[in-house]
Amino acid sequence: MKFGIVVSEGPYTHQASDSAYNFVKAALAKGHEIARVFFYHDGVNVGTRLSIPPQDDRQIQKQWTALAAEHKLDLVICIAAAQRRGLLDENEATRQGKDANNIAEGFRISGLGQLIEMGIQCDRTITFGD
Amino acid sequence: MKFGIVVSEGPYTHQASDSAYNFVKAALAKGHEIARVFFYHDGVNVGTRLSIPPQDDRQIQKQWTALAAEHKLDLVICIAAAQRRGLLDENEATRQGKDANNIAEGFRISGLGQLIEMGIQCDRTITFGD
Amino acid sequence: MATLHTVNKSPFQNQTLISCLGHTKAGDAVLMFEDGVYGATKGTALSDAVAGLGADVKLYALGPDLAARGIDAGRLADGITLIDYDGFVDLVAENDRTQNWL
Amino acid sequence: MATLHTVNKSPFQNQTLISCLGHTKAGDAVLMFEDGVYGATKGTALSDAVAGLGADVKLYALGPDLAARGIDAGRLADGITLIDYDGFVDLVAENDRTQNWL
Amino acid sequence: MSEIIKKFLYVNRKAPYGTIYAQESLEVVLIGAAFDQDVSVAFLDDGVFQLTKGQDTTAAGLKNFSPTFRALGDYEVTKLYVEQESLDERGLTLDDLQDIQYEDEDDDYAEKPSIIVVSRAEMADVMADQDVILSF
Amino acid sequence: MSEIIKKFLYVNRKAPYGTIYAQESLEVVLIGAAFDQDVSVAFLDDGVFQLTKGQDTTAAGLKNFSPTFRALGDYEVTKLYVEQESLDERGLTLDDLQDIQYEDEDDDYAEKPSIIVVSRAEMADVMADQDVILSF
Repeated sequence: MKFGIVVSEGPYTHQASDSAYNFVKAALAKGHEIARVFFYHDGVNVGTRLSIPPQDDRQIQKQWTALAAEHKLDLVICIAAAQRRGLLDENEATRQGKDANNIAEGFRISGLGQLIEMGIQCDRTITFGD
Repeated sequence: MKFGIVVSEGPYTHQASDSAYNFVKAALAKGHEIARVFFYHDGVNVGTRLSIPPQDDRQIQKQWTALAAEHKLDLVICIAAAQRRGLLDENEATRQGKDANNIAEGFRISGLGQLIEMGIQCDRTITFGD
Repeated sequence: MATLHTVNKSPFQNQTLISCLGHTKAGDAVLMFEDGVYGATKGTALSDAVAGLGADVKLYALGPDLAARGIDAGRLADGITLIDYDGFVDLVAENDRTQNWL
Repeated sequence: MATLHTVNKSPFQNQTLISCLGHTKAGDAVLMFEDGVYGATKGTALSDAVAGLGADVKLYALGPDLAARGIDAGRLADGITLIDYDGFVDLVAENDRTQNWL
Repeated sequence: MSEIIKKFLYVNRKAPYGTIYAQESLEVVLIGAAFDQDVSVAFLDDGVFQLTKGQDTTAAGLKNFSPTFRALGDYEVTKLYVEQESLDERGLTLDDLQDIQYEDEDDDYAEKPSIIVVSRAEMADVMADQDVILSF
Repeated sequence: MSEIIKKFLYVNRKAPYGTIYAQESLEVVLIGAAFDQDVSVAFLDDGVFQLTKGQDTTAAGLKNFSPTFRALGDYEVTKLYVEQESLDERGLTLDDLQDIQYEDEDDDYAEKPSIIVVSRAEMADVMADQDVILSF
């Protein structure tokens, strides 16, 4: 079955991104397809490569980046939510005149239309938030 | 009277940083001293210079940077909370081997001790959070 | 030696206002602001509880947050004092400590 | 045509579980996870309300989140089924839609 | 843009301004309108506060997004379900909410109300009749 | 580090793991211990869940910070006020909480319990007796 996942809270602050990660791993192990993971609201902060969690804690961004590489996951960060919160890729930074970017490998920035499209194309849509 | 302010939620997502800003402005106008504003939890995200809010919305980071310049405010971002969330200054980025930093002008990164010190030295401590 | 308590969450969604009012002392002040201002309106399912628990404290609501939410002064419950940010600052200064119920 | 409802907030702090249970249909499933698992324990001030409102739905609690919070299976209320993430995935697949109560 | 027509429900249960969910939910509804799906929007619990009239955010220094609700009709988002019990508990009536209308192109563009007040049981029926539910 | 001795109270009202507040509160308490102030920590409402024993975060993939509570005595944080009514509402007793002790240097280093169970009214008294209250 084809699943679409929404993550709508930031890493560490809420458990949402951990629960989504565990769910996605279990769904993949059962042979389901994860068509997309869409990061909205503070969820966009999962995709910063600048975070430095304590070494004895889980590394949330790296977990997602590795899982995406292994299973060719489409990790999409909402552009409108990302701009408000200061999450940029190189193109956006250049276009907006910002001197740095912070997106992590395996994530891409795109529009809210990708969320609706995911809902249309997936058999199930599940949101992890607060 | 000497006030210490804690901001513990991120900009736009919660009203906390707006309320703190309005409170600080009103306190300064009444002649009180704002000894420090300490950003903790997701509050550290107020201090990113990479955010691009919609043009018709308030510009929260710029508001704080301007107010700090005008009144010589000490805006302190907690280093432990900032590392988890990917908020870095140039020194931290270099030290941690990160290729970018994102702290805004007028903010500085320091330890949790600055929060306790603020509580000791101020007549009143007020937290804006969720 | 009184305390200013602040509450910023809707009491219809969250237990914080009720917990706060259960821990106040006579003479304390309670300020409702942000989504907490919904606790200051009359004719709701919670109005009686707020009036009862808050009987020996001074209740305040922040005007700018009421206005943002479209609550006009006529809908405030009896005994609630409307203040602005200047009044908020004064409450902090006048009371010996502030307890923010998050 | 049944719905899987998920609740991730403590019912002692937040009204979400009560609202969810007030909007279920007979045959629906309700999964309590994250801080929502506190709603699955017995002998609390809310146990009767949860049991009453959830009478015609199937109630589940997520084991990994119970373990994280130190709640052993002996404290689960009657009628609650313990599942892991595999079971969570199955519930999503078996029900026609998922409604996440945030 | 798509040949599949699904029933989408956007669920709003949180008050405006204290947190951003109400505003960013509205942004999803507006974008989603371009996809020609069968869209409904639900307001229950504190979500009914989003629709109150007379919102003035000047003194609080926030962005007032409430006028956008009145534009939903132009995007063919015309079914705004509001729960009666949620209004009652909060001391609100329909008169406290904005007057939100749409032009019915099947009825000579007559102006009709977009807000549909439903009971809690009816809201449960609306929810159970969807393909995709997005919650905010 | 400071000549002023103030009464600091850290108030914990939220459950662990669902949100980070409990963990980052504990980090403040540990740092604050170096400042030689008069420290108390309050656990009420869902905050009492922070102290439950037997927490095992392996399957959830989270960091278990609950053992740190048992180290508070080494930092001379020895007054952990827990509200009885909050325990009762949640079906908990003192037996469900970790056994947290400190060595009393004024009593030949005898081991004594750090948890002090108080009524709601007594908790209000503790709160009203502070100089600085930090809430999480």
